[in-house]
Amino acid sequence: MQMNPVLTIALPLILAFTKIMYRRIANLFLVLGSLLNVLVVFFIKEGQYLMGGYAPPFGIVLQVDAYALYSLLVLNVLFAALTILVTKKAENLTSSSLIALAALNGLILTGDLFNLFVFLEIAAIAAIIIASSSKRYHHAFHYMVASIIGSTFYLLGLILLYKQYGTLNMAKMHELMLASPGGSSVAVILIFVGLAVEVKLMPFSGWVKGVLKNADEWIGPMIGAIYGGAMMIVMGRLFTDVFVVSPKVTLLLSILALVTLVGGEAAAYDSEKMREILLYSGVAQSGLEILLILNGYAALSFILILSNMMAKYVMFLLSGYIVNAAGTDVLGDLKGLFRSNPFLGFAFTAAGLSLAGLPLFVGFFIKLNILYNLMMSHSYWLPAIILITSLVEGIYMLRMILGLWQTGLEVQETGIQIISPSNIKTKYAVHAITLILSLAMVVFGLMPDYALDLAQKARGNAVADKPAMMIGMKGGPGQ
Amino acid sequence: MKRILILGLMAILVMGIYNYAVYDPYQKTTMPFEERDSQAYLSRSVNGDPGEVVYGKSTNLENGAANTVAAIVVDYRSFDTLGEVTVLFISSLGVAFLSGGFGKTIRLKHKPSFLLQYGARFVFGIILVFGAYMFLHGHLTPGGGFPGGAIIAASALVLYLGGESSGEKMKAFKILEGAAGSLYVLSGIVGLYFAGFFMQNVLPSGIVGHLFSAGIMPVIYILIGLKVGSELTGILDYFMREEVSS
Amino acid sequence: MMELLSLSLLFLGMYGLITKHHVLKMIVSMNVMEIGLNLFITSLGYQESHLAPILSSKFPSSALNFVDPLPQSLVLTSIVIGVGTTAVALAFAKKIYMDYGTLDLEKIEGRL
Amino acid sequence: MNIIHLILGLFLAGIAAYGIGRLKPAAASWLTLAASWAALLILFLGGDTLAGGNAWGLLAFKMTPLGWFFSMTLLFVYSTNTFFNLSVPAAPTRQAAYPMLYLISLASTIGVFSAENWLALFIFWEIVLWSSTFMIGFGKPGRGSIIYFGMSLLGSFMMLFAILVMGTAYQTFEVKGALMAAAQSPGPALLVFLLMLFSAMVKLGITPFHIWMPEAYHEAPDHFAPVLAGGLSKLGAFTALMVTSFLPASTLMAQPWQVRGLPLLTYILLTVSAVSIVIGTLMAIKQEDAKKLLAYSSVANSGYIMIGMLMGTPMSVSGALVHLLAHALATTVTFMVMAAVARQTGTTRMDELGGLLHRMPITFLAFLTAILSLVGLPPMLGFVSKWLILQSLASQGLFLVAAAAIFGSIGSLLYAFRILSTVFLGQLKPKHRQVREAPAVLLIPLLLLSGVTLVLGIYPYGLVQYTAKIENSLGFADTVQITGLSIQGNNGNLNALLIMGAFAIGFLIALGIFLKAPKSRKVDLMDTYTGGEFIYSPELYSYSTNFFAPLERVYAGLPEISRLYEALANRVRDLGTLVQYLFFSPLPSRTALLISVVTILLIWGEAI
Repeated sequence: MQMNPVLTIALPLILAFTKIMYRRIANLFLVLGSLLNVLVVFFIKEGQYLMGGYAPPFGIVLQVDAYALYSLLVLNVLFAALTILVTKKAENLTSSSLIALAALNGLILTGDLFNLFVFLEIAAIAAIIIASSSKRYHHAFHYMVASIIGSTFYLLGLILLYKQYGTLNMAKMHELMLASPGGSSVAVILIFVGLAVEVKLMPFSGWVKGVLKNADEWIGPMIGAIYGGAMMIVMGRLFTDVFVVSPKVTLLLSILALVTLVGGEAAAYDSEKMREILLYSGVAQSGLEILLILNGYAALSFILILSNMMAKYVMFLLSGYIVNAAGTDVLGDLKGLFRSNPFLGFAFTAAGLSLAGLPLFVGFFIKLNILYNLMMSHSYWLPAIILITSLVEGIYMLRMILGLWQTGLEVQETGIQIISPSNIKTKYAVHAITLILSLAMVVFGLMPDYALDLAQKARGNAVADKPAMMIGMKGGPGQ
Repeated sequence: MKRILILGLMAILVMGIYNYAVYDPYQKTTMPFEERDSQAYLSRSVNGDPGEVVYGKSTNLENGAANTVAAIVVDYRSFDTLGEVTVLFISSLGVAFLSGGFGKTIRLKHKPSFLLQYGARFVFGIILVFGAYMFLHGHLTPGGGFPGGAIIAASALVLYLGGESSGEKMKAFKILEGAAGSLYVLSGIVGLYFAGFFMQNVLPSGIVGHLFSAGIMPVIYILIGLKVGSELTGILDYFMREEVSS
Repeated sequence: MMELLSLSLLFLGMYGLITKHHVLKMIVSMNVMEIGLNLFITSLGYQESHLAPILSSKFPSSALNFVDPLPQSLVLTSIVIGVGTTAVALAFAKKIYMDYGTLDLEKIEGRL
Repeated sequence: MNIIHLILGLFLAGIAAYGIGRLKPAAASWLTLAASWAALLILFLGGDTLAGGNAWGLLAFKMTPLGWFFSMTLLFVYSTNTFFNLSVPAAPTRQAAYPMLYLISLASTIGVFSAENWLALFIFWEIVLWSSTFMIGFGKPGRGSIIYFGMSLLGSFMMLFAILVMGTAYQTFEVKGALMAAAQSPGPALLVFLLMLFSAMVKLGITPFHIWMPEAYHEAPDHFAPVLAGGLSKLGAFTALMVTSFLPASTLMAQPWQVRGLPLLTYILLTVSAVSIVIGTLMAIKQEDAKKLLAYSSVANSGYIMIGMLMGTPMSVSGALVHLLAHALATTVTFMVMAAVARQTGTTRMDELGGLLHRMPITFLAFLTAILSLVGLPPMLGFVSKWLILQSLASQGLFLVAAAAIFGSIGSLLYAFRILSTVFLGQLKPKHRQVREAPAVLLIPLLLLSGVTLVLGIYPYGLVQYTAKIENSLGFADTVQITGLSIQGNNGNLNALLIMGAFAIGFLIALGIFLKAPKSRKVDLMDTYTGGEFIYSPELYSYSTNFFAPLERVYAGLPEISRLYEALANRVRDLGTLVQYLFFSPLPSRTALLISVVTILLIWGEAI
C-alpha cells in the first residue's frame, strides 16, 4: 500500500475544517488526526508528487526524499504523542493544532519556494495562536510582529530570486543558480533573515524569551521543540539543497551563527530558571545547527536537529509539568524534586546529558562527529570554540539536573520534601513517552551507527553535502 | 534624532537592496519575461503545446480559463490557494480563540436611522448578488473567490450597521465555512483518487471565455467565495462581541 | 522607479515598527509593509506596453504580449494572508487593551 | 572470561542493583560488594594477560601491564569501599541510583585502563565523570559537585581536542599508535602533548587545576569520598604516563631548549608540579576540616606522582607508580577513617573532635599507618616511593624541585600530625563520651588496606619488579634494577627489609621503655579545680583551632587560584546578561531594529 504524502497535509486540514461543525468531539479529532498522520507517514514512498498534474517547474511538487521522510516521521510521532498527553490543554485549539500539523508537514514536503511561504505563514499564525494560550498576549504579539517581518523578508528575497531566475521551483532554482550564481546574494540574505526569525537565530530571536519563558507543557514542546526543529529542517533544505551561497555570504552568516552559539550558551549560563535555561540553550543549539548547514554538513546537521528536537521536547514537556506542580521554575526552589519523581528525573537527565553531549547518550556521537569533521576541513579554531561552548553548556545543564536531584540543606535537615510525587499529577503516558524517548537516546548512544547511517543515507545525496566521515561505534576512518 | 537615524538606516537598507538586487540596467540579473516559467501559463503549455490560444475558440485546453491569473491561482498553483484559504481559516479561528468564543454582541452606540436600517437591507441583497457574480466569473474576468467573499462579508457588515444582530445565523455560517473548506480539500482528494493527482482538474475545460468552462475552477471559486465570505463575516462578528466570562 | 518607491514604502512600514510602541500603530505599520511588498512584487512583473494577462474579445490571442501573470497571482495570495494576519493582530490589540488598559507596549513592559 | 565480559557484567550488575535497590536497598549494597569483589578476583587471577577482545569496533580492549596495575589499584579501592556502602546509615545509600552509578563507574574505569582506542577511552572517561558527579551529588548540598564536573569537563574536553587532533593529523585513534605517530612527525604533537598533560593534571589535581579537589572531597558523601580521593584521580596519572612515555617531551623540543639535560617543557611542568606540592602542603596546613585537609594533601601528593612521570627515568617512573599505589591505599584509608569518624560522631571538623584514640583504637591504628605512609616514613610503602622519586631528582640535579619535594614531606608531617593530634589525641570532647568503635564491617577494609600498605612497605620487591615490567611494556630502554633485596639507586640502595629490621628494633626499645616507665595519670578536660576556674564552653579550650597560626600568618595574604576561575565564570555570566539585555528585549521594536541593522550589515558586508 502506498500513500500520497499530500494526505499528511490534507487529512489534518479536512479534519480541522469539519471539526468546527462538531465542537463536542474536538479532542477526538485532534488525537485521531495526528495518529492517522503517523500511520500515513509509514506508507509514504520516496519520490516526486505533482499537484494538479502539472509538471515540476510550473506546478507545485511535493519532494519526498529520505530527508523529508525521516523528518516527517519524527515530527508526526512527536506531535501525536503531544496531542495524546495534553489533550486537555489543546481543547480550545484543536483546529489550530491540526492546521499547525498540516503546515509543518507542508513545510517539510514542499518543493516550491512560494508554497513554502504559504505554509510558513500558516505555521506562524498557528504558532502565535498556540503561544497566546498562555494568556500573555503582548508576548504573543511580539512573536507575531517578528514572524511577520520574517515572512516579509522571505517573500522579498523570494521575489528577487524569481526576478533573477524566473522560477519558483526549488530544483530548477538550484540548477539555474549553479549556472549563474552572481547577483543572488541579497535575495539569499533576505531569505535567510526571514527564516532566521523562526529558527531563533540570535539577533532575530527577541520573541523567544517572552513566548517560552512562560511556556506550559503544551506550548513548550510545541514551539520550543517541534516548531524549532521543523523550521530548522526547512532551513537545511533551502541552504543545502537549493541555494548556492557565495563563500563571502557563508562567512558572514556563519559569524552570525557563531555569535548565536556563544551568546546563547552564555545567556543560559547566566539564567537561574529552568525554562529560560532551556530556551537559551535552544537558541545556542540552533546557532550550531545553522553553522553546520551553512558549511555544508548536511547529514550532521540533520541528525543534530532531530536529536535536539527530541531532547528539547522531553525537557520542555517535563518542565511544563514541574511548573504546574510547583508553581515556579526557579531552580533554587525545586531542589530535590527528582528524588520523589525518579522516572521524570531519569527522562529529564537522559535528555539533558544527551543535549550536553555526554557519552552513553546519542548527543555525544553527534558532537564528536561534528568536531571531527570540522577539524578535518577547517582550522582548529572552530572546534575549539564549539568545545568551549559545550563546556559552558555541560556545566549549566548539569547544574540544573543536579540541582533537581540534590536535596537542599533545609530539606536535608527537616526531611520535608516540598514537592512530593503526589504533587506532580502526571499520566502514566507522560512517564511512558518521555522514558521511551530517553531510552531511545541511550540506545542510539550505544549504537550510533544506525542513526549516523540513516542520516548519511538521508543527506548523502544532498547537493551541497560535504561527505562527512562518520565515527560510530563500529569505528571510524583510520581504524 | 533617533527617528532620523532610523530613517537613515532604512534608507541604507532600501538602497542596499535596490542597488544590489533590483537595479539592473544591463538586464544581467533579470530573467527576460519570455524565459520565465510563467510564460507556460500564458500559453497554457505546461503539459504540451496547444498552439495559439484564442478567446472563444480554443477548446480542450489543459486549463480553459480566460483569466490567466485565475488559472494560476485556482488551477496551476491551486495548492497555494488551499494554503491561502487555510490562512484565513486559522485567522478566524485565532480571532475566535482570542475573543473567547461566543460572547454577547456589543450594542452599537447609536440607534440606526430609518434610512440606514432599511437601506441596509435593500443594499445587502445587491451587494450579495454582486459578490456572487464576482466569484462565478472569476475565471473570466478580474476578481474571483477572495474578492467575492470579501464583498459578501461587506454585505454582512452593512447589515450590522443597519442594526441587525447576528445571533443564531453564526451557527449557519460556521457550518457553511466548515463545509466549504472540507469540500475544497475533498475536491482535491477526488482528483487524487479519480485522476491521479491531488487537486487535478477533473471536469472538461470547455471553450475559453464561456461561463461553463475551465473545468473545476468555477466550482472551487464558489467554494472559496462561500468560505471566505463566511469566515470574514465570522471575524467581523467576533470583533462585535465581548467576553462574557470576565 | 516603481520598484524603488514600493521598497521605500516597505521600509517605511519597518520604520514604523521600529519607532512605535503602540499596538495599533504597529499594526498599521505592518499593513504598510505588506502593501509596499505587494506593490514591489507586482512592479517586478510589469513591463511597459504589455497587456493584462486576461484573454478577452478585445485581446483574444495568447500570442500577444502580456505582463508576467505569476507575480500577480502571488500578490493575490499575499494580500489574503495579509488580511488574515491583520485580523489576528487586531484581535491581539483588543485582548491587550482588555488586559492592561493600554495599547502602549512600553508602558506594559514598564508595569511588569 | 575476558575484559568485555567483565565490563559488561559490571554494567548489568549496576542496572540490576538499581532494580533491586528500589525494592530492597540493603540487597543492592550487598550486590555491589559481591560484584566488585568478584571483578577484583577475576582481574587478579587473570593477570595482565587477561584476554581482551573487540566488542564493537570502537570498543576494543587489551590488557597491558600498565592497565592491569591501574585497574587493580582502582578495583581494590572500589571493592574495599563497598563495605562502607553497606553500613552507612544516612539516607543517600537508600537511593537506588547510588549502587548503579557505583558499579557503572567501576566498570568504566576498567574500560579506561584497557581501551585500545582513544575514543573508547574517552567515552569511558566521561561516563566515569558524570556518574561520579551524580554520586558526589548524594552528599552535602553545595556547589562542589558542579565545580568538580566543570573542571573535569574542562580537562576531558582538552583531551577530546587532543584526541581529535591526533585522529585528523595522524589518521589513527589507536592509543599507542597515535601517540607514537605524533612522536615521529611533530606537526601538532606539541599541542597534543600539552592538552593531554593538562587534562591529566586536572584529574590529578595539579596546581592551577586543583580547586575542585577540596570542594568535591568535602561535599562528597563520606562513603564515596574514599573512592573519589583514592581512586578516580588516578585516571589522570594513567593518561599522563601514556603520553610521557610514548610521546616524550624530548621528541618535541630540540637540543637548545634544554635545562639540565631535560627539555624546557618538562622543566616547566616539573616546576608546576613542585609548586603544586608546596601549595597543597601550605593549604593543607591551614584547613579546619579534616576532609579538606586531606584533599590538599592529595594535591601535594599528585605533584610527586607527576614529577615521577615527567622525569621519565626508569627509577622515577617506578617511584611514580609506587607512590600512586601508596597514595591510593593511604588516602582511601584516611577518608574511610574520616567516614567512620563522621559516622560515629557526626562531624569531620577538627575543632569539634579530639581524643578519639581511646574510643576508636583500631581506627586509630589504621589511620596511623596511612598517615605514616602519606608522610613517607618507613616502614610504610610511601617511604619506598618517595625514596625512589627523590633519588632520581637528585641524580638529575634538579635541586629546586627536590627542595620542594622535601618541603612537602616536612610540611606533610605538620598537617599529618595536626590531624592525628586533633582527632585522635588530645582531650575527648564531653559529647563524644559515648562514642564507640566503628562496627566490624567498617574495620575490615581499614585493616585490609593498611595491612597492604605495611606489607608492601616491608617487602616492596615484587611491586617494584612489576613496575619494571610496566616500564618494559612502555618501551623503556632500561628498567629499575633490583639485586637481591635492594633496589638499586644512583647514589645508594634501598633495602626495605633492613630498614624494617632497624625500625622493629627501635620500636621494641620504645615499647620496653613505655612498659617500664610509670604510667601517666589522665586528667579530664573539665578537671580544672587546680586552676580555680569554671569552664563554660570546653571547645574554646581545645588547641585544635588555629593549630599552626604563626605559620599560617606567613602566607595568609596570598591570592587563591579559585578566584581566577570565579572571575572567568563571572565574565561568562556578564556576557550572558549582556546578551539577554541586548537581544531578548520584550519590545517588538527592538527585534525589528535588530533585524534591520543586521540585514544592513549583511547586505553591505557582502557588497564590500
